[in-house]
Amino acid sequence: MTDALIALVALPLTAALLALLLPRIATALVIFSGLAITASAIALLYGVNTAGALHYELGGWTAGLGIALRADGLSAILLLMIALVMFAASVYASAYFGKASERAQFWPLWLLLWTALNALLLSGDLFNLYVTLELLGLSAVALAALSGKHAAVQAALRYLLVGLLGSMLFLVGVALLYAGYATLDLATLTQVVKPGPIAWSALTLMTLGLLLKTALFPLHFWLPPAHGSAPAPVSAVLSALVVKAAFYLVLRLWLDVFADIVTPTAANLLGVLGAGAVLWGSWQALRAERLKLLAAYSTVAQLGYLFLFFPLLLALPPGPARDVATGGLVMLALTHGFAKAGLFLAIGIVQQRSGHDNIQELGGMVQRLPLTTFAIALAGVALIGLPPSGTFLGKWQLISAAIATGQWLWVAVTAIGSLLAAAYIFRILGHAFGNQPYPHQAVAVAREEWPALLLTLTATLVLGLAGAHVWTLLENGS
Amino acid sequence: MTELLAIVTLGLMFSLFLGLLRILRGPGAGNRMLAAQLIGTTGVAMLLLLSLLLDQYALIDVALILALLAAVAAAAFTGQQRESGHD
Amino acid sequence: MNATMLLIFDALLLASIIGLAWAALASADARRSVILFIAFGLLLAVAWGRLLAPDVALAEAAIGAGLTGALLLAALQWQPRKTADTTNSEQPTHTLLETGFRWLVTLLCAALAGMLAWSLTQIDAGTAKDALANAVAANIDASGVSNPVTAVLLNFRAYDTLLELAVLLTAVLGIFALGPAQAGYRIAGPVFTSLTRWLTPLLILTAGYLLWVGAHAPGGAFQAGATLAAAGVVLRLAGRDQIGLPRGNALRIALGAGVGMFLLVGLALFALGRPFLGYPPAWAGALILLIETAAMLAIAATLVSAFIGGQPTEEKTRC
Amino acid sequence: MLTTQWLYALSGCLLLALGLRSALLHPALLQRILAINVMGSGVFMLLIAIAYRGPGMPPDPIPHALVLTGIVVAVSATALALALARRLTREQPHD
Amino acid sequence: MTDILASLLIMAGLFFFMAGSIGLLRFPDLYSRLHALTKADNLGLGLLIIGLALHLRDPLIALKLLLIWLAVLAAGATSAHLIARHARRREKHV
Repeated sequence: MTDALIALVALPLTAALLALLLPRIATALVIFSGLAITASAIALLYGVNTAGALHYELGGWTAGLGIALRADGLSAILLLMIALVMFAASVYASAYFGKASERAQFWPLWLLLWTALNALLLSGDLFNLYVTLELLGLSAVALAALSGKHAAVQAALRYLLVGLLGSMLFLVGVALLYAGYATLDLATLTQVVKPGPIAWSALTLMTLGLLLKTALFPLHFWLPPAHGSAPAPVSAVLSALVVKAAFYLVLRLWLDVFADIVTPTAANLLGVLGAGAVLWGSWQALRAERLKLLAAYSTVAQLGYLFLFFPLLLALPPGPARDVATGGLVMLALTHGFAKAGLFLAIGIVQQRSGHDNIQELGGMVQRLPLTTFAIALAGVALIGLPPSGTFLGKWQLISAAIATGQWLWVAVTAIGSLLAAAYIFRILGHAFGNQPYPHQAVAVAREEWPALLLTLTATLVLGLAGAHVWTLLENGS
Repeated sequence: MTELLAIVTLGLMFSLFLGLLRILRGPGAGNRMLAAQLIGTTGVAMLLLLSLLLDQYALIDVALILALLAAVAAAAFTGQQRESGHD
Repeated sequence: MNATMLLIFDALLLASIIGLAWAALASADARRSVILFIAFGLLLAVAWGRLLAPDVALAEAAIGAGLTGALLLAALQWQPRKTADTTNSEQPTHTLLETGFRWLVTLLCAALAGMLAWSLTQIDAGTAKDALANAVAANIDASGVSNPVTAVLLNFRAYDTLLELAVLLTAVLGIFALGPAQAGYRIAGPVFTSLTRWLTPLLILTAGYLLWVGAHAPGGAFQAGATLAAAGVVLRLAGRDQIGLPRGNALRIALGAGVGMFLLVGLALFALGRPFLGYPPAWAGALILLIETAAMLAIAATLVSAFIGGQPTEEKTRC
Repeated sequence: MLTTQWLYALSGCLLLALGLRSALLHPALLQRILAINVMGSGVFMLLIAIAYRGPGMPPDPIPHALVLTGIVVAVSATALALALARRLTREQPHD
Repeated sequence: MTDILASLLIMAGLFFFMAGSIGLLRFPDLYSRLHALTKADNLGLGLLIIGLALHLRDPLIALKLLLIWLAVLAAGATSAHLIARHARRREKHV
């Protein structure tokens, strides 16, 4: 059962090395290892569902002296999302990068990013988390700069510096915790940590670092240019997965490790920033001229919703009510992951076919690229939160929890954010469904269109209809 | 003897302080590079003394590395790249 | 008496380190900043030695004083002479708002440092701060090496090191993806050339020594790899294009060697029914040396490639 | 903590603050990269101060190992940042 | 006896270090400062190293110390040469 834990890290890392050494068969390697990773993620989810949280002590050393890998319902669900989104994006990328030389550079970095994502989700050790954060940051930056265009390199450099700043702050927190408690193991720390200056300062520093990485308003300034100028499959996973990995860590720290330390005031602060992100991100998305920038700002907004949950979860007593709300949060994160990845992939198709992604000039797109337009529409359904998308379920829980705890402000924010989302989505669709002749030769490539479509379908239909399983998995896997 | 070593270490630290003034004052990169060179040599001497003072002979290896790499900075500073063909 | 003098020494050393950092970061002139930063790195190596951390001091000496310095000085070659970046203000004049913002940031940084320092005062003397150090000491006999830092890096926390080698690999692949290597250096004069003639073999020898000695004394793959890389940097600075770095496929193998060997050993043990990366105690010493050798080669190849700033072109005019 | 530990730990905090401030405020790219390295050195100094146990006592090896890992990660990141910066200066924005 | 000699050598080493640093600070131009640095600095380290080797009386460490001295000597001479040449080239350009 614990073999899946090893496989999730060892498979992509081995594949990265092989892709580096054997560039000719790299594409086949990626597809093959992608299937194996997905199978491992499913196995892990199954294991967690039947046996509860799993852990594996690397090298056979007890956690503390050594490093432990851990997985529970939350991480297993997210790992499966990572596997599915990465796999779909891999299929897409095999067609997106036309030249063999481009693919030779792309695949090893791509697999290293995959390694980093899996390793981060599985890590049960504070310093190991720092290393995975750096691996994630560096591979994401290298991929974001891959096009070599001036804007992309500039955005990637800023992304790198911000990321390094974030990891440094995280590392200070780790050092402080080691000074105070002489352990790096998360499970041990959860038991021994006591309210006091050490825990507060460490949590503040680490959270600050992670908020930079997850681009919470007003620390989001680096995200739109970086996500907006990367190659499409890279943008997709940056927006859908990479920022969410940092968010996952915030969630872990606040709800698990430091659960006894966090105060409602601090959680309210996160909520306020989340509200700012929802409003500002949605507004900027509405004003964006380019599709990719629109999608990037929408990511800023969608991350904001996730932070609205913090004051609600803290106000609910631990128990079923809180678990139900947590499920809503996970649902929101999952749907956004699938929908945003699909949206970026679809936008990539538009950009490649028409040479630009100006929203004003999309007229008639639906005639030439019906499937792609349909994928964008489906992603829109999920981003707005219309039923039957998973977002609908997530926002439903958000609003219920807000009403139950009497925090009406968040209800208003959610409502305004959803209206703005509807406005920016219909702005795209309004142009795309226009009946002027589409000026570009557009040949649809199945390897590009289907991943986008399947991802958005997952977000709107699968998650919405099979949503109850998410709650069960979270409960069984705790 | 350890007393003497401690005094000399401290003396070296003062001498290094003077070098710091030059590295701050310059003028120009050449002078600063020179002062950096002095700081490196003084660092080597201090590490040797510390290795005895703290009973940590591995610090001699650190001094060795610093000594071996002492010329790298000056070479990288003065070295000039050929006109690049492909840029 | 000695303790007091050491305390004064500490104070002066730290004042120099902080002063250098301050001056390096306050300057607008890139050359000045870089040279001050190199001196800063030299003093850090002394400080690590002073705090009885010779392993770290070795790495700082090799990487900080040697490689990072060379990297930064090479960067000056393409840097605009004076500072010029997104903002091209020679003497920055700030509006009231900007001044306010600068003060706010400064205050926040100070508050952060103050908070950190204050929390340090709250550390319980009673907590078992030696718990992990004792655990290392208790298990060191089973680790295959007697240098505790090497035991932590390559056995107890080997997984960290595996991922760290992956970080190095990622960085160099990212650099390769950005385009061709920097232009080589002009052939150096006779003085420096004659220096390299004996410095290079000596550096290679020292690297081997550090690798070997790492099992029981300060040293190990990183220090050795950085020293080996310094040999490559010296040759490059002397104007050689052939600096022992393999090309094409062989280079890719060298870059991946560290991660590869680590994975190979880890997975082989796993297949044999041991934990992932769990060496049998009888074999631990040998396996660690094997991994370290591969890691040293990978680190050296990576750092030299990073210094060159791109993939060496396959077939160039002079070979 | 010992006086020596205090001295170095506080200096580590100071270096961290200095680096953070310049990383946020310095107009030039190269100095911002240096600033992040200074920050890193501050954290490393804090960790090594924590590991120190006084003269003649063996220090805690774990922070030393962490710092070694941190140094290698820092040099990787610095190299990548410099390569990106070089690429930026090589081609000005007209593509 | 050897310890007294060692102490004297080490103190002499410190003296030359001091002299070198003061020279670096007080001498008027780059070239004279170069001399102050290379002569006094390397001489200082040399005396110090002989003193330490005498004190330790361990041939292996003595060998290592000698190697360090040679390396610093060579590096000092080379760097001085490089920096001087660099400065001269600069002056010609102006």
